[in-house]
Amino acid sequence: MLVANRGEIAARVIRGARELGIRTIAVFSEADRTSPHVLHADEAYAIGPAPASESYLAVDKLLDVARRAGAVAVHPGYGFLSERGDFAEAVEQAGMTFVGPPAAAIRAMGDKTEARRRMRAAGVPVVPGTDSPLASSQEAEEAACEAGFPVVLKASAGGGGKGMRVVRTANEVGDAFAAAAREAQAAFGDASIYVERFLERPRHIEVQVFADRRGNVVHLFERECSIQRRHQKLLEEAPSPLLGPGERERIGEAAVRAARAVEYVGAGTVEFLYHGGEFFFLEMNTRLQVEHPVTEMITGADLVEWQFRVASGEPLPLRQEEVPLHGHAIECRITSESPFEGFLPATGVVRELTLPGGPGVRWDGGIAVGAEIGLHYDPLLGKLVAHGRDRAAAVRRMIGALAELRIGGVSTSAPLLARVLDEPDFLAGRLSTSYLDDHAELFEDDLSESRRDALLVAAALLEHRRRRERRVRRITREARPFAAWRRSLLFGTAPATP
Amino acid sequence: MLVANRGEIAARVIRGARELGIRTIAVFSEADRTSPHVLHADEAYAIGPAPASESYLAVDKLLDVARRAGAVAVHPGYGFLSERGDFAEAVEQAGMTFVGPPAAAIRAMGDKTEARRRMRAAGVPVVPGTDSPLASSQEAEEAACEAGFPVVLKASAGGGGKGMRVVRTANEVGDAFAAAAREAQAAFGDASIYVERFLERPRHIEVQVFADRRGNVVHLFERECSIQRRHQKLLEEAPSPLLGPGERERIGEAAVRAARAVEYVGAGTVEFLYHGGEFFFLEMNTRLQVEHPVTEMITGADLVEWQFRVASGEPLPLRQEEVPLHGHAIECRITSESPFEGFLPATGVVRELTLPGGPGVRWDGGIAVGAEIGLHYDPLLGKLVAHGRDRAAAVRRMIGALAELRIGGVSTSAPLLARVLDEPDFLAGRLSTSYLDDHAELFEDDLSESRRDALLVAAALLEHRRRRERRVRRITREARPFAAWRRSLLFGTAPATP
Amino acid sequence: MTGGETRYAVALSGKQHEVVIGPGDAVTVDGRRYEASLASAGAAAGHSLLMNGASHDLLARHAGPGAWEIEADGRAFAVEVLDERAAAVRRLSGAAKGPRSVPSLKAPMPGLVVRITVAPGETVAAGDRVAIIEAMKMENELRAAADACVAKVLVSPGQAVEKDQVLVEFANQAAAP
Amino acid sequence: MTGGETRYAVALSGKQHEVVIGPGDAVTVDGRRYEASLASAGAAAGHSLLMNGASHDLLARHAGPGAWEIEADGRAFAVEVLDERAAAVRRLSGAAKGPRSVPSLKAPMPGLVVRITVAPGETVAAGDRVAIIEAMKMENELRAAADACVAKVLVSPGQAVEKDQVLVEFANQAAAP
Repeated sequence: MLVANRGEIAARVIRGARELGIRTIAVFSEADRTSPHVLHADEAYAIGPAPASESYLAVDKLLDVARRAGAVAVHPGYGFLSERGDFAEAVEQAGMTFVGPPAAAIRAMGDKTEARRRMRAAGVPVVPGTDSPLASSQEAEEAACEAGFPVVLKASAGGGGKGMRVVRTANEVGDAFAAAAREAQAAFGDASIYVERFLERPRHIEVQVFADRRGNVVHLFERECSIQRRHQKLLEEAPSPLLGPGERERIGEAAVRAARAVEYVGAGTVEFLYHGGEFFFLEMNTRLQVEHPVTEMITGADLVEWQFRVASGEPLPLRQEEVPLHGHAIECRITSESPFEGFLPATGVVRELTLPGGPGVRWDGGIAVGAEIGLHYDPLLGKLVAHGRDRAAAVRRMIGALAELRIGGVSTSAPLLARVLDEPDFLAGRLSTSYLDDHAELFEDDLSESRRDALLVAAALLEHRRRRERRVRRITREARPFAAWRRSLLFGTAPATP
Repeated sequence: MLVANRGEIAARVIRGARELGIRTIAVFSEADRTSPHVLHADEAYAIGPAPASESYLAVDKLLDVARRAGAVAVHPGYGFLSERGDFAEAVEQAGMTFVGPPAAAIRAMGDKTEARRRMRAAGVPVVPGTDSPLASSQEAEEAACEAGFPVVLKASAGGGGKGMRVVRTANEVGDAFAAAAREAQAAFGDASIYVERFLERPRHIEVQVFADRRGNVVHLFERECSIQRRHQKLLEEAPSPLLGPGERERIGEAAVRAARAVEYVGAGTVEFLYHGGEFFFLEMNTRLQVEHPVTEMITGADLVEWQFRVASGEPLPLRQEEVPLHGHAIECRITSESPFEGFLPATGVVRELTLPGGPGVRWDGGIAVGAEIGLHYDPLLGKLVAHGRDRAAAVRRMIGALAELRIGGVSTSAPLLARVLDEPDFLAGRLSTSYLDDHAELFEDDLSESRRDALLVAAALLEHRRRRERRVRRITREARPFAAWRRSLLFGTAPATP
Repeated sequence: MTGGETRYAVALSGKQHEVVIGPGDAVTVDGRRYEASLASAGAAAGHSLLMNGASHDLLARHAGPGAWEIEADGRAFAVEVLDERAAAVRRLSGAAKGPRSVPSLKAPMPGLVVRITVAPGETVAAGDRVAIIEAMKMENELRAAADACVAKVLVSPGQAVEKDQVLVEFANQAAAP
Repeated sequence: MTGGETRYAVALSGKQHEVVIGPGDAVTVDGRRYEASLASAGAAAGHSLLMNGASHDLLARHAGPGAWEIEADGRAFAVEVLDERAAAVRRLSGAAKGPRSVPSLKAPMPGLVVRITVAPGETVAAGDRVAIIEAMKMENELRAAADACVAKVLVSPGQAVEKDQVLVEFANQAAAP
């Protein structure tokens, strides 16, 4: 089985396959020669230089490696080629199994405007907006006025926040349309943009669905992913802290309906915006999601294992009423960003990596000591997941795990997440996708006196020792006559008397 | 709360306390100044030099730190002072809570011959042997003949295999008695020895029990710990792979009876030998056990949390019928030993530490990069635990996790354990405490051709590069005239022409 | 020597504190007295600091003469340590607040210039957008840190830039006529 | 140079193999040809070796001239690499099998001598107990590796010994009269 991906998700898929006795084949760009997924796979092959367009997105190279290595299946992970219908098709045409949904389902959901049409037809609630890509900024402005401001411009081929812009007045539409189209072109190779009403302070709630090739579809409950920055999720949890059992059932059923509407097979996520007691279909991600571990922790299901079983034609292992729900799980995305400097991408070499342990703590990582964090790929370094009896227990466990996590050499999102986990609105479950904008105090400096004194003392002691050591070295050197002599000879002055 | 311990168990207890919002106080010997338990605790205090007798066993120092730091409770971990009734008493007399059973229960079970008497009285099956310590090797020989050979000599104050000797003929008794007494004296400060019939190839099955201060006692199922070397457990699992539901219930009930017989409170483990369909009480460990994580993984219970709740007077969180049993869990003890060189203790500095991750994998460690592994303490570096849907799934997951685990700088038990997990008798559940003796093939060299070629190629490439680099350095040096000149002046020969 | 006291002026976030090291393990910060023990822990920069028992897990990196970068809870802080003499000199020369901010906009990370939204001679207010840089597939807006007048634009759209490369030079409002 | 071939004699577990490096990424082991790529991975000794795609995660340590200690699956192997000339010299001098075993019993780890169960002049058979060393609170029995005659006992009970310290010297049976 070839894993057409890198980083933590490639490592995750390799683990899942290995446990089923499947031979694993990794691919790597020049930047990833010694990444964990290369070390852990049975085999690994180079596929080109660091830029994804010349390696992880190079379909021909991937298929060539798959054929040469004798792969019978290809797992796309998430991102990269995972939601490209053409890739799924090419894999199947090469006589291999694509571990994912059929190309038709990918395409139906990949075209966001087409997806909206089909969802509306299937009786899944949808946010007001356009059903077809916009031809010009002119047309965008008209559509925006019709849907009612504020609106959000989105990439038809998109997902993950790229090519998205919120617009509040008509005269901002032009600039935003151009920027979104540029980003969409760069990220997905498709500049199509559509418009939707923008819901103020909605919650992002998504449902994990799974379908086999025999027409069975189940959901594995929802995930709350409201803690976002610019539509990039930072922290996810399952179940959602404020959904009642009735709502949980309704949103789960809607998600199953959505999957059925496109004859879905495999793992998928139906994303909803939840606003004022209503939920609206946002999009469906036709792949394994970054945040799938929280669902694994509350259900005990191994979603990668399920993917392989479904891909090999097996039925789903559980019926809907058999899916258990135990406790609460939280995931923190540890990204190479400087949250206190406007989330600037951070680069560097990982000098230290100390992972937390103990009960209910899971790390899914894509880095090791010595890894060079560059700008070629997503900033996700790894995911820290904590499970507890209830939400409060999971939060406390995560706070402890974040305190134990030590990544030296590159700034990460961890310190901000630790603050979120201790913030009253978060603890009360008062979440929305505007959470971070609404809590500017999280970004303030607030050293306690004891912590500040610790920094001062550490620096003073380090400087004090450094000076003392330098003095010792100087004295030692002076005691060795040749050292001074040699130096002076070289530089043409008279030898110092020893 | 003061943790009167070190290593992975101190880290484990600190995590548990932290999650309950309890302030944690660590103690450390000079050898442990930068150990994980020191880094993770809220406070940490030095208690003396490396030898345990002058630090972790120094009751006065521990109580002094506890008082100075304002501790209200003391958790003893396992080993060290955890099964010393005097220590439990001293803690309580100092006005603090001892997180463990009452001194009377510790004493009743700590004296192994006394324990045998009480268990027999409570209707718990016991192995034939003496009920009182042996005064001399003479007496030992007589008692041995009475119980019937083979017999095992054991330390009355013992546990964990120290001070134990199996004897098969009468004329070996003398030597074995002397050695066992010496070890018992060194390990427990008490040279008392008793004798028991030695069961051939028994299984070691133990039951986790828990009791609160209100008289409630439950068991959390059994653990199979048959993979041992010289009575030191290497690998534990829960539940036992070959116990039927009826047997599970019977052995659980016997364990609860044992706990009730000594008015037990807190976490305890009742150890049994299982032989030919019968089980015999072996001993009760009146503390949290090294292998408690496998129980946590199949029941979802946090045993350290339970300890704190019980110590603070709360009732047990679950009734017997509410204790769940999910899947199967395995623990590998990663020790600093060279399994292929007769389990010689290994020392060194931890240069690399790469931990496995992903679903169902847990690491409870007591080391970090830079840690110096000496001979002062137990060789346990950490515990790798894997959980799966069933035993086969847990085994496969553990094999993968062991392959990912990389500890550089010190030999460990990991490679032997990886072989055990792949051995047909182990996989079939054909276990006994003689398992390792019966499987000498596990210790043989058996490099596959591809692995052997990899070693040869790696060495050849490394040497090749080293030589090339040296050559480059030499050439570079020769191109810098001063370098040669300086050398020659120093050593009094004529300068080489650049 | 180790029994004596050494006095340092230590600056953190623009504020100066007096730290006295010694005698022995004693350390005083602005008069607050601690028993302190610092030990290297881990592979590279890790350190464990105990202050009156309180355990601090830190990463520390030497960043130049007297300059230390110390990371606590994943956040990096720049700390400057001066001995008494240097601190006195610094006070006299009035430079205690560190180097003056350079009137320019630098690229905060390597990336691709998407757009420069200002032109020489223009006046910008603090918070105004000045440039857009693409990195990691995301567009990042760079904004003016203070009111200023644009003096020079040094890069153009489509150009790849290194971290800290100057994109736009400003003339400070104060310096402008 | 990098395009050429270099031939090495590589010894592992007492057996010698011919390894030819080059041209390019080609490596041949006793005639079996591989494409090989070796890269340093991790903090210290970690290396990733790909051989015809197969991924090997190794730790490697230089242990002296031509000597490498390589760890795979947690097991350490001593590998010796000789160039063609050195291998030829070694063959001629008949020392291909490495250094001859020294007829002595060394402490395998630091510890305390509990007992020496042999005396000078005694004959021991392979597997006979020779000494007991206590380390990590456990008594470890040290046994004779071959039939031999005890020449000298160098330590006594209660004595602390270092790793590799010679405890007992033997005269080989072969050498004995």
